[in-house]
Amino acid sequence: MNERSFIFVSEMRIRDTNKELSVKHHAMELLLKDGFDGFSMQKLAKACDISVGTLYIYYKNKEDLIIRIGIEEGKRMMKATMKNFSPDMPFAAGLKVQWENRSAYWLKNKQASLFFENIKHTHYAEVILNEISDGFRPTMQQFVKNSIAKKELEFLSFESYWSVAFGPLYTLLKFEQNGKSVGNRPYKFSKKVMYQTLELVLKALKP
Amino acid sequence: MNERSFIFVSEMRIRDTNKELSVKHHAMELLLKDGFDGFSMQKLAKACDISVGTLYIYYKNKEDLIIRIGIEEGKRMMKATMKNFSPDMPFAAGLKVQWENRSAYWLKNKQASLFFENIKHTHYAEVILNEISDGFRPTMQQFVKNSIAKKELEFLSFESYWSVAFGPLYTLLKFEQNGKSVGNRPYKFSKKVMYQTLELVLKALKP
Amino acid sequence: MHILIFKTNIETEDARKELGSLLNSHRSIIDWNIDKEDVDKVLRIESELNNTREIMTTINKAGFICEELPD
Amino acid sequence: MHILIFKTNIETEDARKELGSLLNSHRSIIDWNIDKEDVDKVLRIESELNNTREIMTTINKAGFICEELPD
Repeated sequence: MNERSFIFVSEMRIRDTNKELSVKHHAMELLLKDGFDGFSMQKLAKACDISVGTLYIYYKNKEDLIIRIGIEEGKRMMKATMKNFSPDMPFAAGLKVQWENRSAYWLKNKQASLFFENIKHTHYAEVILNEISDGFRPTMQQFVKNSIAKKELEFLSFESYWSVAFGPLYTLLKFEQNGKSVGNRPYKFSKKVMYQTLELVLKALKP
Repeated sequence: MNERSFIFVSEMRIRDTNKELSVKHHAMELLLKDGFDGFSMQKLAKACDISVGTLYIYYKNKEDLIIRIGIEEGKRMMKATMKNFSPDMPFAAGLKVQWENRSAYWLKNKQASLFFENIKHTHYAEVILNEISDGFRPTMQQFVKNSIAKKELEFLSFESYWSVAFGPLYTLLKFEQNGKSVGNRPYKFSKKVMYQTLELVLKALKP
Repeated sequence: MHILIFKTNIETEDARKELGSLLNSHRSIIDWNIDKEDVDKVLRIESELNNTREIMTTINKAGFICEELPD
Repeated sequence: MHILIFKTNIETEDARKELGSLLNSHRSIIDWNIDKEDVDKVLRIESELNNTREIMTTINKAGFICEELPD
């Protein structure tokens, strides 16, 4: 018989964190390898060495699986990004914490970071974003608002602000991800270069 | 008989520019859809509605095809990037020309731009880069050198410089590519925002 | 609550609708969905009862293939 | 120069080597390569002569499948 009570499932989830982590890890790996269209529950079950039936106990379908894994990991990322951060901080100090948190998360969670890079282009992004950015988006918006009011940040269009505030950081992190920067130059992320780059960004955004 | 002289092939190439463009277009489309591993000469021939035999007359194999298409398109991109540019220009004027040329190429050649984004992560990148960056890389390096000597540009590590000089531009172009910026905000590229952002970047890089 | 997982041959929208009228009126079924993208057209049922066999018979009688998918 | 395109069954490194010793010593062949990734293991030959049939026969005699790939 393939039925089981939810209580049993819950217990299994607690006891079987390894299996859950394995599903998450392999799902992200397959999604990165085969793309969102090439991914299937069958392939995932095979990669995890579990039956398709077991996979369907946890997730309704591919859509449900991608979204729930995205939400779970997204919440972890948001939490990591908010560590030691407050929207009332001076702009320079706040942006520094943001750069430190975002780079630390990226470097420790390369697979998940790539997953979020790729999901941006899909219809899953909106559902996941709506679930995870409660609190995050308003906090970041408040930070920008406060900084402009305190005359610590130029008044700019949002995309102009964001591309200067975070574009250089993610450029460096993508260099690290490829192990190469522009023109195939070997590259290794360093905090020294990150802080040097942050100085320039702070100069750019100061009124 | 499936043989044909090279003279005939050359004539065909000249007469058959449409077929060649179709091969290039479909190759990029398939590479973006299926990735470099999923791409095959068989799939490409099918997409172009020509026989595999015909494809092999022009290209030795998948590797040869990807590299030659990359080199051809890369040269076009480099040429577009160098339009009206000289390494002796004042830094602000030179970077402005670079931003204008790069954004114009990207907006007019979205498929090729995406192709170059994706090829970065593959072993094809090095071969292609070596073929196309003759002249381009030394010119850009000379521009940076001159600007530092004239005290128009801060002396920085290369990655720090590049991530600030071009990271924000490519961030905006990727927003445009997705039609969305951060947090799913609808986005349309505008020159006004580009120039506003360039102003910030120039401020950041000024000694 | 019990989760029951089946392999089916429900492919078309019509077949899905017919199945829907069966399942929606079933007393023990809380929720159900079919993964149409899956090769096995997996049917996932949330039921108040542990009634795998009964549901299978109901669906088979309506003319559809419906088998247990092993763990 | 002529470009000749064939479908073959050259899969292993050993088969490739054996074919190599045939083709490298052939008077008319300037260059050749096999696309091992391709399902048809396409053999592409640059030859000074228009000798499709002769080359095909030579390769067939060595025990390999080698057919013309149509335009």
